[in-house]
Amino acid sequence: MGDKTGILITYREALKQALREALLSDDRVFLVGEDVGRYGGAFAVSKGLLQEFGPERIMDAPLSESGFTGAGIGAALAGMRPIVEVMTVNFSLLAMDQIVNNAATLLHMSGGQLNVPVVIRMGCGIGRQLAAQHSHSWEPLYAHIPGLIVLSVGTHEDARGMLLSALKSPDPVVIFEYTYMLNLEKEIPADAGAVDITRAKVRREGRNISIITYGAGVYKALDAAAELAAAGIEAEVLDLRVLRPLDEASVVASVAKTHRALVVEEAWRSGGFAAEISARIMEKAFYELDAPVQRLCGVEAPIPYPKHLEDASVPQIADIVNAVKKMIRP
Amino acid sequence: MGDKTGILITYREALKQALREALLSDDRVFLVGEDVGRYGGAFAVSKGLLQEFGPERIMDAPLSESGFTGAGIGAALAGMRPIVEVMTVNFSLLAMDQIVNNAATLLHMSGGQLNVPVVIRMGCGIGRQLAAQHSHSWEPLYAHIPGLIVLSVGTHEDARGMLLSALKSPDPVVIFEYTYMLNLEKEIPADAGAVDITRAKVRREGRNISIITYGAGVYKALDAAAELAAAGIEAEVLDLRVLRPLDEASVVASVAKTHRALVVEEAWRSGGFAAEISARIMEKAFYELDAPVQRLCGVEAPIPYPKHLEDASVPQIADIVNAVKKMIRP
Amino acid sequence: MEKSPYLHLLYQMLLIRRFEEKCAEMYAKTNIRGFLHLYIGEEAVAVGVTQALAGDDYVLATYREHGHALARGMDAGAIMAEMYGKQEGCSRGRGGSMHLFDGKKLYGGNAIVAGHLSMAVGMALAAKKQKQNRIACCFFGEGAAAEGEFHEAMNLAALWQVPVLFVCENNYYAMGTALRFSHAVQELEKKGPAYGIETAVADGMDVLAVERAAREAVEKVRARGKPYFLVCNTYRFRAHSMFDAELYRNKSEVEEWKKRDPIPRLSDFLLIKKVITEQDVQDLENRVAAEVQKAVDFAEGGTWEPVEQLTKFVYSSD
Amino acid sequence: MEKSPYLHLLYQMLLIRRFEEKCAEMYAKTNIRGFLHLYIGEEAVAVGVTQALAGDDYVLATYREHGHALARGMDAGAIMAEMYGKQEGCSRGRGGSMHLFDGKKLYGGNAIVAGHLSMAVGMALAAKKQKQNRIACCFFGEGAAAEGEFHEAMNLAALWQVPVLFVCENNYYAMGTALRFSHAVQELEKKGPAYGIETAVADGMDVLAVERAAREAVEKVRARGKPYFLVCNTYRFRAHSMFDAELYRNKSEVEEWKKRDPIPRLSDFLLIKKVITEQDVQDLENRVAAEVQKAVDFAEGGTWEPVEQLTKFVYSSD
Ligand SMILES: Cc1ncc(C[n+]2csc(CCOP(=O)(O)OP(=O)(O)O)c2C)c(N)n1
Ligand SMILES: Cc1ncc(C[n+]2csc(CCOP(=O)(O)OP(=O)(O)O)c2C)c(N)n1
Ligand SMILES: [Mg+2]
Ligand SMILES: [Mg+2]
Repeated sequence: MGDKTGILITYREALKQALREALLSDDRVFLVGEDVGRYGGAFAVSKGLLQEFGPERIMDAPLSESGFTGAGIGAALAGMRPIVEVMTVNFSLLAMDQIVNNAATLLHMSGGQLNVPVVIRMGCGIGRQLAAQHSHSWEPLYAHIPGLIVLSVGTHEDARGMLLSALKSPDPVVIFEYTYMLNLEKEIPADAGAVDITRAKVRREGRNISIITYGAGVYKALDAAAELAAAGIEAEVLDLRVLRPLDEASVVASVAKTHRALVVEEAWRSGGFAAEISARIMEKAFYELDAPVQRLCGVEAPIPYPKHLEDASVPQIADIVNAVKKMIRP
Repeated sequence: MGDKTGILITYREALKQALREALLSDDRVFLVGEDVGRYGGAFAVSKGLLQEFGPERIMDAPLSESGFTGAGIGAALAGMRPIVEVMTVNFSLLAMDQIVNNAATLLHMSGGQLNVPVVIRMGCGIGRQLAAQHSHSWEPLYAHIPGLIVLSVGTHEDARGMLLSALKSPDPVVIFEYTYMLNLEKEIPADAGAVDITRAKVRREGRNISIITYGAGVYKALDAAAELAAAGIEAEVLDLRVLRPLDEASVVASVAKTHRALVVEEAWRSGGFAAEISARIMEKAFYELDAPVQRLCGVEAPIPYPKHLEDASVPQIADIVNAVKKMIRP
Repeated sequence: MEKSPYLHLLYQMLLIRRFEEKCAEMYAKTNIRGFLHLYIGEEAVAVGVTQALAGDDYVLATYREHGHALARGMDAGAIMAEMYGKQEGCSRGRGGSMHLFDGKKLYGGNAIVAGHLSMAVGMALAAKKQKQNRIACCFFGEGAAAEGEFHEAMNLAALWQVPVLFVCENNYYAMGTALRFSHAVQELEKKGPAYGIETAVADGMDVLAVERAAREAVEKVRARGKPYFLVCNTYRFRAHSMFDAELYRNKSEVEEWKKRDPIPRLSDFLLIKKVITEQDVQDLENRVAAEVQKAVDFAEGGTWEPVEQLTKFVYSSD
Repeated sequence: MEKSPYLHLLYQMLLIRRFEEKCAEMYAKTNIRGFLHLYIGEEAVAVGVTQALAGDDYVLATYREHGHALARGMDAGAIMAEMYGKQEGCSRGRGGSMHLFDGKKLYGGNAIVAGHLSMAVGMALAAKKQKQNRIACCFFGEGAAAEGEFHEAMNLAALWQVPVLFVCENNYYAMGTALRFSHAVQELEKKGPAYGIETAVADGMDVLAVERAAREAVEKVRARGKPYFLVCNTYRFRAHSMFDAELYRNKSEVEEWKKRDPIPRLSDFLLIKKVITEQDVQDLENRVAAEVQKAVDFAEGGTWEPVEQLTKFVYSSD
């Protein structure tokens, strides 16, 4: 049925609509985190929700990431559907013990007795000149942890839909949102809603090479693919979307079609998630490859403040274009 | 000149001798952590040191991993050479913000002004039936962080030597020690001491395949290689030793020689460190490969308590042997 | 004085004691492995507090939780089977001694020190949000109170006004670190007021005192929907775990505390008051012995979870 | 009353005020980017405390640290250049507003709330171990005191008896979270005794009061080699950062606090007492304006660190 007309929406507004819909549709849902209420959310994502839903549903927490994340886990164990906002991934190491040793572990360790349906949202990434302690891309750290479902919100459609699907999961979900994209406007269907959170998605079809990416890499890869098309190279863009459990089949299928792959991410290279993709292709599609898989990742340094150095710290559209060209016409 | 006669020594004793030598040779060195003093160390590694060096050098800390790790970092900034013992890696998430946002970041972020010569030791790994919250192999998490030097103590020689070299580093070093090996006896030279902490090391030469591993995988790989030799397969065993900055050249050199590689680690597979090795070989030695690189990693689940399930959670010698055989004679 | 409630207390403490003595024996025989933390000496705390709780209250404990599991009425056989690692165990054999779970009676068995405090706050918050009459009760050691997690959980509980009872089991040692090396201020009860949380201290070697204090605490928590901090001073008679040479304390200190053993303390009191007879005690011992033996038999007869199920329950859909 | 020390206080506060007003202007012009947290309104705290410190004491502050940097005598040009991101900046331009460093005068500029408290404890510990007469002084907000890191640092400092002065800059808000939503007990000074740390409160809008309290505090820290907790109640007149619509407080509250502005408060006092003249104030304003302009010129004239140096200093050997 739904309304398929497109509406223009910012990434921020899409995130907010999802939050609102979640709060409206399930009494058990509440949002807890630093400054989600009176401040309106560090990035204005939850602005107005306190006024609409009241302080029981939109709970400002003191600075105590471990404490309120643990509380969210406890509330999930006891029948609620908490959305914990760890303002940004930069502060999430303070909550990581809770996420890893409790949320991710309880179901297995209790022999299947205890579900932890908590959703943990974090702003992340680079792009606002916030320097070393505020520009982290730590999706790879969380993607390493069995028991977690790890989502990366690379598009407006997913900004509008991933949270809703995550709240249906009986298991803990960590959602990465990209603060750099908050003001970016894109079109989504007017009736956009919950989305599949088990599969990667081809965002653009192509037959010469697969650009495999997630999060902040998606729109960059699409822009690069458009440029490449002009140069006669048809790049397929695969948005991983779900970093754990990884949708390996979609990766393999794309590579089987294009026979070349470039993996793009903003996280640091060594031990980043691109390595996992490369390794999977090695194992599952080696004989499909016409050339070695290449990675384009964040530079291995704390992110510096000045714009030119920040820009140089992560792959840019031009870097993707160049890397692809090198791989196709060496 | 040194004494090259071999002595039999446990891994524990080798670690302790290194600690003792460090404390004797530099007044700025002190050891701080939970139960390092009066208890004698959770695993008896520092037993007797309090009596020998007194409470100023061997400092028992309360349960407060973030606090005493941060204090170690501060002391390092202010001219000391602290050895921080985070009893086991399982508790290190509580200290991870300090390690990552402070220790690893300060030098770069301050524009080169502030060195952080702290050494952080952690017991880690599986093998004592300690279940989900006490059996973690999180080398991959730390190996992802630029600014850290990350060492994995896979042999007795390194147990005796790595700490001493680490203390000479002007930069923060994280050392992973394997509690499973504490009682294991091996021979090392009587004069064993500081070791190179920049290079991987071939522990056994071979020409048919490279088994690339670190930490708890090293002796297992060597045992597997011995078995394989009996079956006519000459496996080279490369102990990575330094996970960051990675000695890529040694990896490439070994693969260039054997044309096949199996990467073995106990950490969970997805996003583990073996993925990085596979990706590097993909990028730097693709055309050397006679077969795709394979990984043999930990099963992606929290580690269960019973012996048979614990054993099944990580690669065993037989698994390595079988994997190699499959790769060589498919 | 009515007899049966006292006998019940004595029974529960005895059951814990004998059960754990059997665990130590089975550890020596290597039927139990991993870490084993005995509660022997501290029984009065779990038993006393548990009397005050309702069946559907949320209870969370540490890795030293056999006592809490038994006091909460979990089946001794399921616990012993868990320690054997058998799939008939209360956590399918996956948790072992440190991770006893029962979806109704006990939320662990948590082995990261202080990692469960904020979870308890969250469970209490959920009870409040759902307008249930439930409270959460969280046991932890004095060592745990040095962790930042303690500070955050206490502050959150007080700020949010949620019904959680924090029970600090002060046994004066965190592994080998004595209280005076853990806390600048050793009177743990002084920590409550820093968060505006009502606080009381109980003699943790006296089950009647603990029960009294716990009843008052639980009543207040339930009536007011606010947190409460109860410090029980107690002592463990055994080593921290099976890997502990006890270098950090004197035998004489242990012997001194053993004079305050909560079990003879209660039974002697009841005998002197003539509430019970020697025969009652003997009957209890027999009953407990049978129960422990039954638990061992159950564990011995248990089966191993097939290796193929290793990844079952990593996710609910597995 | 001798004139020069008072003029010095006034000068430092004015310099911070005018410097930051210029920063806001430059932010609007996009010469400064990222997060910019202004200290305007709180100047008395950094200036007052700094008077009591020695040149080689270790000082650590938060991301709201321009005031501390200037009060510690760091060059205004190097700070402004840092905010411009130029390699002539005090952190080579890499840190920006939140990460001002000077290997002698200021150990950050730390942007993880409460992440620097335990580092301060460690620096004090090092001073003690090296038998130096140095102390560490650590500034942080009242919001930071809710973090577990605060608890751990306070306890460690008291346990280990190290010379660290904890200065809590209570400006009543942590971003948009008012004190009453951060702390169950809002009198922050009640937190000191929970760790056995001597504690005092100062009017953070009165530089003379802060200086007095700080001198007493520092003297005690240095003489005894023990921690001390100083709470300065103050207020920020501006938004939390440049991304803040200030939805969480009333204009009238801000206006009320502005009446207590530490700068006119001091200058009025000195004028009334006839310690200084209007001309003195004007001279200061002129001097400060010139200094700020010079800083801007220096920043404008600065250069960009070459991209090739992006990985320099990831390790010392780079
Ligand atoms: C976060 C964390 N750090 C360290 C440990 C190792 N450890 C296990 S028990 C323990 C002592 C805890 O003491 P306390 O809280 O007093 O409880 P008790 O064992 O005395 O009952 C330590 C240090 C751990 N399990 N978790
Ligand atoms: C660990 C951590 N959590 C959250 C943030 C985001 N944040 C930055 S400043 C701030 C408020 C801090 O308040 P307070 O400690 O009172 O200092 P103030 O800004 O008022 O000076 C928050 C929540 C952060 N930087 N670090
Ligand atoms: Mg204890
Ligand atoms: Mg504040």
